[in-house]
Amino acid sequence: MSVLVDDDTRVIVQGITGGEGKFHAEQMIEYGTNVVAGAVPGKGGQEVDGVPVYDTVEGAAREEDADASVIFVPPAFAGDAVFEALDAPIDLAVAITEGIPTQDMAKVNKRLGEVDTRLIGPNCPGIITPGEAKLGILPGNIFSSGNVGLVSRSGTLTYQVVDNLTDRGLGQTTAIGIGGDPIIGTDFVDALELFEADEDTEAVAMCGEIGGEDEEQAAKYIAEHMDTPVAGFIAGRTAPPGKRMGHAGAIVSGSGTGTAESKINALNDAGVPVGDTPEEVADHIEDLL
Amino acid sequence: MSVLVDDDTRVIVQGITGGEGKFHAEQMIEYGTNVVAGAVPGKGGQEVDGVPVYDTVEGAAREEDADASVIFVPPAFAGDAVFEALDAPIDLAVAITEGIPTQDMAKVNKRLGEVDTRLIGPNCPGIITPGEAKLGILPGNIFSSGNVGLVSRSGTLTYQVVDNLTDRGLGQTTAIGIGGDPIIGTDFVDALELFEADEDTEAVAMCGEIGGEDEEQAAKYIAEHMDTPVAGFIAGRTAPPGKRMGHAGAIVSGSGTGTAESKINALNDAGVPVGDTPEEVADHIEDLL
Amino acid sequence: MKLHEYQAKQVFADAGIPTPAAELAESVDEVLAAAEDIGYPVAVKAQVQVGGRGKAGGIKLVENDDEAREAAEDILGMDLKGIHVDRVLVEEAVDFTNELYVGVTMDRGEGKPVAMVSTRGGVNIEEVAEEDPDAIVREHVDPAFGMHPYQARKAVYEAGVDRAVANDVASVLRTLYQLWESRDGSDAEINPLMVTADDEVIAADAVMNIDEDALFRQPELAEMEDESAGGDALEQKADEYGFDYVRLDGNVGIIGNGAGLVMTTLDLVDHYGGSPANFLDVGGGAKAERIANALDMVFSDDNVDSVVFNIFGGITRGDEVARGINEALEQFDEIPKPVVVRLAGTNWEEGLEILNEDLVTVEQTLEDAVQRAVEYAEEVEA
Amino acid sequence: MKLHEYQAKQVFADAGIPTPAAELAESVDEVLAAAEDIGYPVAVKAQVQVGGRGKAGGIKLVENDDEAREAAEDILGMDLKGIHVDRVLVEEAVDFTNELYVGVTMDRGEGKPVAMVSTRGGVNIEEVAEEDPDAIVREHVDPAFGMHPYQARKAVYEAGVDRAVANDVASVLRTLYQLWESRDGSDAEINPLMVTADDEVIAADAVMNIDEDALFRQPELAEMEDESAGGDALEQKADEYGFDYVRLDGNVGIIGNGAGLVMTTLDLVDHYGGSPANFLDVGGGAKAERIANALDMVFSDDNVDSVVFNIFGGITRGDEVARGINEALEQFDEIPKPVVVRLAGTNWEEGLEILNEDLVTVEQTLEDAVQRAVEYAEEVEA
Repeated sequence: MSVLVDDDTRVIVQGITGGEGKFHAEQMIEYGTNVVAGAVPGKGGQEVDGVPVYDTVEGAAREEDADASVIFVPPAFAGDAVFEALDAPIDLAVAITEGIPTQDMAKVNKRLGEVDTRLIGPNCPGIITPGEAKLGILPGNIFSSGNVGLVSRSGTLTYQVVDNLTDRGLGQTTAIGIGGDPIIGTDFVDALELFEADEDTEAVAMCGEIGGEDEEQAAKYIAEHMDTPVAGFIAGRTAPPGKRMGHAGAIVSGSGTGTAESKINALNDAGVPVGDTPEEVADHIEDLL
Repeated sequence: MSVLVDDDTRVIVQGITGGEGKFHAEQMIEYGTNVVAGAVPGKGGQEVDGVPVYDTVEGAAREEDADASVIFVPPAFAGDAVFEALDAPIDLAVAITEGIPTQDMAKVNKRLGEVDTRLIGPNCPGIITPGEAKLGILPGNIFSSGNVGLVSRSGTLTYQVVDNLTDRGLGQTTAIGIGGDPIIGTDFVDALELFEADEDTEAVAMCGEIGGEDEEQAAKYIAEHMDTPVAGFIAGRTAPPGKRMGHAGAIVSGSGTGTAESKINALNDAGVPVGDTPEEVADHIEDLL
Repeated sequence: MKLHEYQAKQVFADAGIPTPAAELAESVDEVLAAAEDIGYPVAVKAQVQVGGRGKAGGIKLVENDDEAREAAEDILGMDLKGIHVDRVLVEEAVDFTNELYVGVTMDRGEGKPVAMVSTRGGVNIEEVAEEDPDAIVREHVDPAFGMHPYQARKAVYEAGVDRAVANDVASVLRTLYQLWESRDGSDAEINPLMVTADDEVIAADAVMNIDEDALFRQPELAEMEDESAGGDALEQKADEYGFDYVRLDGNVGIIGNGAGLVMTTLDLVDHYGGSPANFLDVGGGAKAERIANALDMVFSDDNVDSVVFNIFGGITRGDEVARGINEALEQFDEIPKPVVVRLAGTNWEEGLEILNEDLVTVEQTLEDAVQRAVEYAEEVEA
Repeated sequence: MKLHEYQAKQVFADAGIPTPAAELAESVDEVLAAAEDIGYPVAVKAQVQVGGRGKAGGIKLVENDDEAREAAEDILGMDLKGIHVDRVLVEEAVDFTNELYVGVTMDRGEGKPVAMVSTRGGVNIEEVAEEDPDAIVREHVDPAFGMHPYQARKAVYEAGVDRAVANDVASVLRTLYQLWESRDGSDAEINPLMVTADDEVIAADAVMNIDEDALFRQPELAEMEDESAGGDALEQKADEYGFDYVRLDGNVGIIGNGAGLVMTTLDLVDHYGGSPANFLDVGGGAKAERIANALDMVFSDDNVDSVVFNIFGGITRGDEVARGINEALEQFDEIPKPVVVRLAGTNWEEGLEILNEDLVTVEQTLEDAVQRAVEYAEEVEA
């Protein structure tokens, strides 16, 4: 079992004719993902690695009966691409693009409240169900199938934690990179809900970072609604206030909200052990299983 | 019984310090309507005829526990006033104002899909439950209490039909003027649904006119969902295509949609007798009771 | 309010939509000078707001000065479906390989804007809509978000527009939507949007109708309305008075309060065998002077043989109406056309007391009043 | 990206928000000339982007030429919290009876914009938010519709703004929202918005921060960024290279790929008793040259005693990283600062094969690499 994606998921790649889109479409196909179409305005009728390209997401979804879309579109056009995916409609949109203007995402966020499509990202590595499907840019080879769910605001930190897990034989049901932007489609609570409902997920590793209050809300959700045990990690303990640490969302505000301390305390209060190092997260997960 | 308004309805008047707002607030109070507040930006703290005025609709609704608002605000500001009422929130907003730009109403229409507030109008005479409450500009004295529901796109035509009904002792449960604009909050189908659900309404008089397809949709609804009998009237049989007959919404398009003929046929097909004169509508209602 | 072709094209061009080189001309000499500037061949196009200008001889393609002079002489001053032509647009003739249609309007059934694209441009689009509705692709727009770029592309691709110009057409459509929105359009249309041999797109005609109710916030466009005056003299006068007025073909003049009631009065005139001369709604709460103006207007229509006054007072008061009728009629030695009055609603009794029954015929019911007015008109005609 | 006060005020004034008369000056003479133009009293305000300018002596109110000269001499050239002052704004001193606060920002928790109004302007608003949250009225805005006029009024009335200026304040707030939206603001603030004795409102300070990710569509504002250059030289250099870089106080230089992983590396340095000198994220898919640039940058920071390189390859390839490290280090006769490298993920084995192990220390795990770098730094300091 898994959440959101598996080997039945029929995937569109938006931006499949671009450098990044083409490269990762190939990687996804190689991993076994069922990539059924590309969508690029003006490129309808072409093929990329045997995948038919359509001018519109709606056309791709209709003709190829797709249910998910991965978005590799430059930031200036990515907000529009997400809207196109939401309105196609499809069930799941995964926006990899980094650097989408925040006001574009606020509009997307409004639209998300009106449709049934789930959005993951933007500015995220994507989602993978090991051995079945990956939608995004995660390096498939470090993942292994198992019973640990993983949700993270970060890309490479995710890989680090997965590496630590896989090293000691702790495979994953599904790993979700929710992204490092201030406004994202799927947040920790959404992802934790999915793992809680998944029969095969027996523990969840959650990698947060400074900025916002998502982790605090997740802690509340865990305390109130989760039976599945969770172990956590929070990056950015040493980040000074007012400085954006790479991710647009990773910033401790001048008024002191969004600190690692607040998040770690909230998680601890919810009974979630938080590792000081990625290695320790794997330790905790091992203990919880 | 009645629909939407009765003597418990607690009413705000938006624009109560303006000429029209003040005049009709007095008329409403005189009729027995429970007018509990006015709302006019910058006039908070004043009183009009003993009614306290607030700066915001939200303040008026909160402090006076109001559940409805009647809007007498000039067209340039009326769209904003309707938004303010929808967001207050209150249960029922009645917009009397004529001449609100259509694009403002399209935005209001979008918002109506997101809130629970019902809007009547704009460009309408309002709603009256004889002997209990009137919200709007209808002349109270021609109405009488009874078991006929009335819904109309027009103001004075409504009075004409009510006069014909009242003349022969056919009183009304509630009369709703839905307004003559192209985009309105409550349409025929909405009003018919309310009357169908009202135990005391034993027949409905429906006054339509040329333009749009509301009457055709109403005919469909009547055929499929109504047990309560309906009699109809359609104004504008002699209107030439392409000319706007007073109401912004009363226009037969160049392509011929919105004709009286189409509406009359649709109603007849749904088993609704349509009068050639207002007098004949009263005849039909008498027959149906 | 309708903009003239030349006005709409200016608005479109200012927003970045490609339009042909063109100049407005009001005399034969100006036409020749404009053609000189632009270079032959040019089209000479009557600037009047009627459909089917081309078929009616209001558009001519000319190759040289002689043809231009002849066309200018023919078109300037001609009467096109009842409208006098006093201006022509002299416009670069565009060679095209394809004619598209793009438009934006309000879909009142959905209560939201709709953008339309068709590859069957250059012909009456309402006929296309009737015969082959699928030939027009419709994309509804959420008015809160405005038109997303993907929506313009989607409509264009779905309509089957050639991929070589699809992006440009999508861009024109999006600009057209933004104009329609920002300028409070009721309809905005380009038909045809021409595609040239080297894959340029160009707006060969332009329609932009403005929501009358929004003119208060479109001062620049409201100004154009004055410029574009023309048409029926009585309708212009009604505009000045602020009446909702429509002139019709019949001989029974009709005055009332409220659009629905006036329409009903028209219908009843027809029902009882008469023929309505006009729709005139004095609106709510009319005072005596306004009533007198209305009567004055209807009298000044030569087609009118009798007048029916139908007032159901809500905020309009019967006594004010009666006073206005007296005022208007007392100025005549002889009443020019018989007037039938029916008063109901607020203060109808006071009204009837005031009304000078030597000058008008009073009836109690709508039906009786209309029948009487029809009879009077028949008597005049007989 | 933060605009300077004078830039933000210009943007606000262009949109119709009242601001005091003001001129920018870069020398004592210019200050005197500006004061002459404006008329005493004026304020001389350092144009540097640090909080608490006033307390730090960066703002002075002057009544005459002598005072102006003294203030200009004091402020121009001063070092304000580490930033050199090379420009001052000379501004009309406004007499006020009241100081308000208005602001617009993105509420990331709600994922929508929020407008704020408070009657407690003129002080640190974050302190007000902490001590007395109810003193700030918050009105969320639907980004699809924008801010409705009634929302601005509602916020202003709820905040208890005096009715005499409420309409003007609401209008300023709405303009501020529209600016924030149209100019891709992240934060826009007026603190204080002064109210004068004759009920005028005037923006006495102005904050406008722009979403960096949206600068591509704000060319006019992007231009201002170049103008407003200043601050840390290394952070400017990082900007040129396109690195996400933050300078810190410690002595262990840190380079990695991906924000979360680099933050984690910082945290581990701290965890193992060291002190991070910087945050440097090379981003995804970095090529050799980019890696060399990163190393070059960190070396040029005098505080750095050792460097830890932590790459977990996804789209970044270990062999490219190794090539870049070799490139950067092979130019030195002697490696300036010890470098510890940890490679994992895509092509890590190829990377380690390529890597010149004479020049760097290789560790297999993140934890080991960080510990080793901390040890090196301690040795240098010892």
